[in-house]
Amino acid sequence: MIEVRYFAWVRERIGLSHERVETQARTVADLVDELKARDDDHARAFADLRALRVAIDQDLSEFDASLDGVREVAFFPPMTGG
Amino acid sequence: MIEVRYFAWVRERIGLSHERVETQARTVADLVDELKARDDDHARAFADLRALRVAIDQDLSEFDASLDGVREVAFFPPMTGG
Amino acid sequence: MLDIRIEPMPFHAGPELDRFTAATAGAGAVVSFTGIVRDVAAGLTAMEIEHYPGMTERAVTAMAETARDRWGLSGVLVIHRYGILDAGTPIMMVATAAQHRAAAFESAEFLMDYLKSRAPFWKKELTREGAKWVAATDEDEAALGRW
Amino acid sequence: MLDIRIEPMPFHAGPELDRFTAATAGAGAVVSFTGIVRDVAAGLTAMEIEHYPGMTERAVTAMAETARDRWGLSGVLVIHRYGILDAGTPIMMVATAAQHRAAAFESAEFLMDYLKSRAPFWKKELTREGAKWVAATDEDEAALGRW
Repeated sequence: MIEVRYFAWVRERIGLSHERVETQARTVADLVDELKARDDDHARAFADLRALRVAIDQDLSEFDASLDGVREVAFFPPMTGG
Repeated sequence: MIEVRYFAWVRERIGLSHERVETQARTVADLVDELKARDDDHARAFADLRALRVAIDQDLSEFDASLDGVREVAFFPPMTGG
Repeated sequence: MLDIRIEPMPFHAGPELDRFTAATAGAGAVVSFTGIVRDVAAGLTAMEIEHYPGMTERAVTAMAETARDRWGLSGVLVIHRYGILDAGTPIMMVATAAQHRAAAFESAEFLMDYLKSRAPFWKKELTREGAKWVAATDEDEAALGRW
Repeated sequence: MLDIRIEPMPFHAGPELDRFTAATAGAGAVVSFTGIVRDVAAGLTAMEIEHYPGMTERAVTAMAETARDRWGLSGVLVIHRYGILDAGTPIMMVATAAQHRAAAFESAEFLMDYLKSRAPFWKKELTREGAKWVAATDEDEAALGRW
């Protein structure tokens, strides 16, 4: 089970701020493929991965990173703080 | 008549903060030569011009600058504000 | 001394600067940056800032520790608000204290550059016409190259 | 908005920052620098700052105008004290207000670099062993090359 979290327009497009996902995905990219298959909202949110960033267990990471032992994955657009 | 002003260790070495000088000097360097001839304190203060800065009528200037029409000349070490 | 606060409430930059300066006694140079909600878009009424609770604190604390160690700072202050912020109110503040001015300036700019692009905050402009997420800029990403 | 003050009295950086920020409403970025008398020399008890009345105001105002025009600032604040300053008290403060952070940071650093080497102030350290004029550094002179 992985806790998947969404922020900013990713959250709005999917219509969820988080969901618990039962998955055997080995990498973030594999997880994205599973999520895209869920429904049109997920498919649209993940249509262009270059527009997205990912954090694994609250550290910035990459789409080819392993999900081994991971508890939380978050997807969001590039940050715009400050 | 030119008002000559001294600051920081130049003032301390000469023992005056300002003096009015009757001079026909055409440049700052000429004026410095006249001042050095006044006494040992002046001579010591002006011994190394590289250690000094000059302002003419309250603008930073150079030792070869003309004194034509000048009312006030100031000598001081490099500034250390801020 | 690290003071990291991620919070919704408005803050007052002046008293924060004084408190920070007192807490870093011995430093010769204190630099502060305050970011304020501007009336950028025509009819901007407010800014909404979303953040990633937990990760934000981790990421900002890591940035502050990196700055402290790299520039030998005696203190770092970061306040960053989230939620709905009215135009004209402060969004965030960074302050750094060091022996000399170059370290204080550089570390404050480093923190700002990293906060802009690596801390999990997202800004949305609320105007009379509707809401719009602020896009990240190439300039902000490029600014990281300096460090 | 230019606020240039060359004065002997202590000032309070926090209220000055708040006043400056209020007076430059509309700016998105405010940077401040505060310089504080450090206990640099062993047994430093105070710092004495001599200045050139008249020329100081002229020179600092010219620097502030240059910074305002070059970076399109909505405001510049410079406070610089003279006379005998106790250790731990502020020596001087610069603040700049701009639309964006790069302009606010750069202009504040420009002003600091120029104040250090081109404004007619001279610092003397007063210690238990006696008084000593602070020497200008090559670094401070070199810093001007950036601008």
